Amino acid sequence: MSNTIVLGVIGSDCHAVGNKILDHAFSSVGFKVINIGVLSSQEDFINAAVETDADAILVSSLYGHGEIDCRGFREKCEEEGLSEILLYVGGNLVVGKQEWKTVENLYKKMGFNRVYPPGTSPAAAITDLAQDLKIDLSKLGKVKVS
Amino acid sequence: MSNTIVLGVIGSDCHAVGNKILDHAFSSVGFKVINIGVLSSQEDFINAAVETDADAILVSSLYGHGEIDCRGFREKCEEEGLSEILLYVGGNLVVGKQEWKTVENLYKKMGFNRVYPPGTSPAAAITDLAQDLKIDLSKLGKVKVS
Amino acid sequence: MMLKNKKWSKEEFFRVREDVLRQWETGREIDWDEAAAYLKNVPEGQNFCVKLAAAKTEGRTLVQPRAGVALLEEHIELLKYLQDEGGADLLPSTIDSYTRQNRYHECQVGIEESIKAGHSMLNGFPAVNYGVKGCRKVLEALHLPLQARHGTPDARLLTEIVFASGWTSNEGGGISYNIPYAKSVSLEKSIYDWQYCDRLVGHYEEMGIHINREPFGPLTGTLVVPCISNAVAIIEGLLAAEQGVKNITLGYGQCGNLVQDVAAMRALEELAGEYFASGGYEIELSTVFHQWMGGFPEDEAKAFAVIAWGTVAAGYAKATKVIVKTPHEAYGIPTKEANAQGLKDSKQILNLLCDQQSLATKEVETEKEHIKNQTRCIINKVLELGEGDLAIGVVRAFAAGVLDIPFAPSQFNLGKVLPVRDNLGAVRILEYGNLPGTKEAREYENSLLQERACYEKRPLSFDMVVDDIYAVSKGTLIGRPGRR
Amino acid sequence: MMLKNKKWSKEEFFRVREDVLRQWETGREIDWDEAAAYLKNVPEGQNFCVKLAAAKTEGRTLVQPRAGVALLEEHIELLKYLQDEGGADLLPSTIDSYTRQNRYHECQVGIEESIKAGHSMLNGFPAVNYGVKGCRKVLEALHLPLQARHGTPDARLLTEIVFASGWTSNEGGGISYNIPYAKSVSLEKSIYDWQYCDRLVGHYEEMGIHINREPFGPLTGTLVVPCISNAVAIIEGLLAAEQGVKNITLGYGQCGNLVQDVAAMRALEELAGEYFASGGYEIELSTVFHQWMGGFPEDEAKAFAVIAWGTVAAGYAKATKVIVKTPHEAYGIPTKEANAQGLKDSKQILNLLCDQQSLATKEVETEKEHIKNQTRCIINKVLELGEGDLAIGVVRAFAAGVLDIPFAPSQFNLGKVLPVRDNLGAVRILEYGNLPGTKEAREYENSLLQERACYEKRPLSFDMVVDDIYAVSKGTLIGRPGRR
Ligand code: B12
Ligand code: B12
Repeated sequence: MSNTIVLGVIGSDCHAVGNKILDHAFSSVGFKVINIGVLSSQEDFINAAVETDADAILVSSLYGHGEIDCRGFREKCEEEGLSEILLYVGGNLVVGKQEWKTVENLYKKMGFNRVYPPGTSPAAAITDLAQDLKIDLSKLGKVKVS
Repeated sequence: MSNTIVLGVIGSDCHAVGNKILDHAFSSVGFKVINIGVLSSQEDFINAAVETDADAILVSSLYGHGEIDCRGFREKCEEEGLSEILLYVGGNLVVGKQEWKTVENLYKKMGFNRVYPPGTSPAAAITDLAQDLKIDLSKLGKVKVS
Repeated sequence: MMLKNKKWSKEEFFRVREDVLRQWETGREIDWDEAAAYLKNVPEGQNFCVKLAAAKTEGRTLVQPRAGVALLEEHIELLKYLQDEGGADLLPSTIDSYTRQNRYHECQVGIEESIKAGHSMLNGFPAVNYGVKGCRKVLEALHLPLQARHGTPDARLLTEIVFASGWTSNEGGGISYNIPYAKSVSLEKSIYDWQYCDRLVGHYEEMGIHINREPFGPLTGTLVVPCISNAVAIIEGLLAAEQGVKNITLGYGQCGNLVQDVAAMRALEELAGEYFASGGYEIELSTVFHQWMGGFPEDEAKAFAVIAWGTVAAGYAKATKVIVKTPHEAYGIPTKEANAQGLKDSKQILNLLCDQQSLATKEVETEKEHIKNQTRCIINKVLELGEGDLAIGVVRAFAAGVLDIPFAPSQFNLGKVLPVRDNLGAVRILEYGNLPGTKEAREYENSLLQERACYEKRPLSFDMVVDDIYAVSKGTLIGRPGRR
Repeated sequence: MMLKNKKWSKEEFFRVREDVLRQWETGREIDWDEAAAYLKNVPEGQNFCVKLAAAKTEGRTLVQPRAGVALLEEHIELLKYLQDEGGADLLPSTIDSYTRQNRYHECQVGIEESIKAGHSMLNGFPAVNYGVKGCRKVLEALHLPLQARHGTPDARLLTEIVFASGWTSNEGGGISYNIPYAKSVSLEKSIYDWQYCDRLVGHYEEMGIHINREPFGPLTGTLVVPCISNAVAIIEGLLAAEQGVKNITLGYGQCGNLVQDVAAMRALEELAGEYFASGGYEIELSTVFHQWMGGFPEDEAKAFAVIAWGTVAAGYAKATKVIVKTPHEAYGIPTKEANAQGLKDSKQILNLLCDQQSLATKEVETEKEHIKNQTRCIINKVLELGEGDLAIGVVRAFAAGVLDIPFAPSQFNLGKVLPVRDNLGAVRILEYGNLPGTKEAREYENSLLQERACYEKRPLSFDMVVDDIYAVSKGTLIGRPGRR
């Protein structure tokens, strides 16, 4: 367990604000955050995860093309030997305002372990990740989740 | 043909503004308007129509109780010998925002010849009335319908 | 009955009370001591006066909806929704129109029809028919203060019932719940009956129970010039104060021009303070701003804008509370969802605005002084006509057209005053009728109206007034010819 | 390529042009003379410059939506709806993000997937893939002027195509469409490429064809301090002017404090006028105000309020046009209905406001001078770094952090500047990084921030910045701890 996560915004997506805040939030509770930033390809994510032996990849997609950009992500991870890695995705994951259940299923089918709707607070994701990785947050030894 | 209409607001309804404007509009094209004002009962309308030999009764109901207040109006007209009289009704005819077709049918069934939704302009009703009474508006000899 | 502006004696009050409680069967349920005991136990958080005072101290503007339906359970559900989902700060129970006309039999029909129809056939909550038992159920299901909002010339039984049920505020007044709401009720009668309602508050105050009173500011809601509505509001405040009311919220309905609206609210508060002080009344004063009370646009997005613009004015006016409209306004009684939307739209605007700079412009100052002067002219003339007695003055003033409310249905209203907007959208007086006022003020307003006539290249006329009545519902403030 | 702020020669332009038109197959459809002839025949009513000039003369604020979908017919239907039902004054075509990154193959995938899915899978209209034929179809189906709105560092082919299609305005600039939109595109490259786009306008102008250009004012849309966005807007205006652009709309994204927003817009217009004049450029200048560009509330009623509040500021700022958000903003690309609702909400506010008094307060004057001074410091430092050459100055200024856009993703942005709101909600600078500025201005801003720290009883910190980023979406302007 490396307590390392890879963070980034996928595809041609330039939305940087949420990414900076997620970085800040995960770092401040003690995760090691490898932030590859906006406009990142599947390969960028996977390379970073392989290099750093990451436990999880957190993909953001805000701009609507997530559905196209995320296809085959899980398969590509497996090809690169990341068969155990947790995949989270969040943001505005489709074009337009769609039924959340449909959107969630879409990404679950693509192999994402958790899928987050618009307006998710970092705290929610931190709690989930700690649970999925069976980490005791207080042992990571940083500030409290707010 | 007396070119006379009875105008008023039915029931416990005090909405006076539309009534004043309808009075102004119908008068200014040459109708003789008997305005019995707000808070008028079915009897008030009918008495005024009998007394003045009116061609039509224009009922307003804005406040939502129109459905209760207007019941039996046509029957009462017939009892009083007003079997030919035109009955128009308009305003906010039911409680709440309901499907217009349903509302229209409700009042048509009660025997109203024409039923008007919220936001009807006086001009529309004037044109209808002229048509129903086969009146040539220009012969009434007043200002133009605006 | 001999009307005068004098605190009723205990004897007179309790003598009249016997008749009042016999007006409908639920009146018999009311027990004086039990009611007082119940009121004393209403939690602080459900006391109107407490909540208003806190808001005033914090400089916040509270939001309050209008809401009422025929059936008890549905009514409770509605108010709960507005409290929990809508984020209301204060709750109403809007009373149906049969109750307002004391037609309790028809209410009963409405209740039964509503049960049959499966939805409310009444435009409000028939509180008298439900009586103290029902009204307490409403209060106890909620955790916010509750107010009766109606439009009832004779509200004595209603008032007895709602206070005995722990509702801590009552809207209305002998002028504001008569002239815009009735056709043939005399002012002698309605003022007298409202003295009763206010005296009841006075009695409770004497027992240490705090109840808020709110004259209905907007009157007909249709181009009411600020000096007229402010004069009525202050007069009703004074009449209430004389009967022992201590906590008063004075109201004003948005005209639409921000400078005028902010000025009017400041004028109202300042002038009321002066008159209360000179009358020797110690009053805890707060203010209420009503979002646009005239015809609304049918389109919901546009209705949201009208609501928002009203809230902007309420915010800048630093009103203690704002009464909120809904996107369904043009159509009918709103669903609970639409009602909550009006609250949310309003609250968001207030939250964006509340920390910002106030509107400190010369124009606001000038307008405020103008409104104060005009209002003083009216009130002082009313006092003069009453030979020092305000209640008698009011009756005579309406007869003489010294008080005259535009577009009101009452036969006791002269109806000669005609308002119209000036070229900046402020509501001015086109026809003064017999309204008092200084020559300078009239010349000033007239010059403003001439500007509009010039700009629109048409004479000032009733057509212009009609255009202004429709304007907001058609998407503009001023009824310009040929404007989208 | 040797970047300098100098009008391109015909030779250089046409040499580069050959490559540009080869970037994607649709480039080959463009014929210089035929395009010019087509543009000359665009009806006056569809020319952006004409419509803006008329609005400026009348003192009106026009409304313009954002809108774009993947499929041509659907896109036309959408724009028609916004024109006919929404009442838009100006139309956009918002371009999808693959096009913005010049990934036309992926656009093709997006188009095909959209056909399969039966709804748009792209976040905009892939204009390059549709080429001149498709883009002209869009124009010809409408009767309003059309503008390309995107976020494309290298927009040369896109620009060629949309102009040849009779679209008479193009949004963007070498800074504003790079730093907030890209990660690793150098400023040398993006400024150079945008010189091309502007030179194209210049050529058309020389042929008597008027085309409007609009630098993208709001940048990252997230707590961008007015002096920074105004500096970038004016610089991009100057760079465009040098290439022969004659009709420029400078923009600004709402910060939320009305005084600051109105002051910023006035400062922008006045200062731009000064710099254009001293550069010897004769420019027809107009302004655009962007409603809140940061995170929106999810609740639609609250979103309506944010839209309305933005429009209030646009109205008081007397912007020539306002770019409108929608009640779906927090979720995703709006439906055409939601988009029209944003327009209607906005238009209603403008119509209520347009005839009223302007916001003539001392605070606005003070703030305006403050913004102008800060902006001048930045622009003059950029010129100094460029040794008189503005384009070179920009590149060096970003490297040095003299220009620094909060929260931008570009690696060429230093990212040291950190903004935060003061106690009245105005956006101020917490961390200056290497931003130039006078000692007085800093002390002034710092004292304002200390007020907030005191009021909130907590230190100024990144947590406060984060709270401010979330604030509007959570229903307030300032991110106070514990506020609903
Ligand atoms: C102003 C107003 C008031 C004022 C009225 C002052 C007065 N005395 O006139 C005050 C504040 C006093 C008031 C009180 C109440 N009101 Co009110 N009021 C309005 C409001 C905002 C505007 C009405 C208006 O003047 N419009 C301008 C005129 C010119 O238009 P109009 O009245 O619609 O009339 C025109 C057309 O409808 C048409 N028309 C009307 N009748 C007829 C008839 C015929 C035959 C034809 C052809 C055409 C026609 O022509 C008229 C002229 O153009 C409306 C909502 C709205 N429309 O935005 C609510 C509204 C009518 N009120 C309403 C209610 C419920 C009340 C109250 C019961 C309080 C409450 N529960 O909220 C009380 C009523 C008390 C009573 N006993 O009647 C509801 C009715 C609800 C429903 N039907 O479901 C409305 C729709 C608001 C709402 N959405 O809740 N109100
Ligand atoms: C600011 C903004 C911009 C700025 C971005 C500046 C920058 N470089 O960052 C600018 C103006 C440049 C911009 C551009 C565009 N934008 Co934009 N933008 C926004 C806006 C208003 C706010 C985004 C934001 O910063 N929010 C604040 C942060 C803190 O929240 P966040 O980004 O949502 O992230 C949080 C959560 O979502 C969550 N989260 C995010 N990712 C993940 C991942 C995981 C695993 C987890 C657990 C949680 C999580 O945690 C984050 C922190 O709290 C949103 C709408 C909105 N939300 O109100 C639109 C929005 C995202 N943009 C949108 C679009 C389409 C675009 C454009 C294509 C232009 C257009 N067509 O309108 C371009 C994109 C260009 C490109 N190549 O990407 C759309 C997306 C549509 C869709 N999905 O259907 C939105 C939703 C607006 C809309 N309704 O149309 N945008």
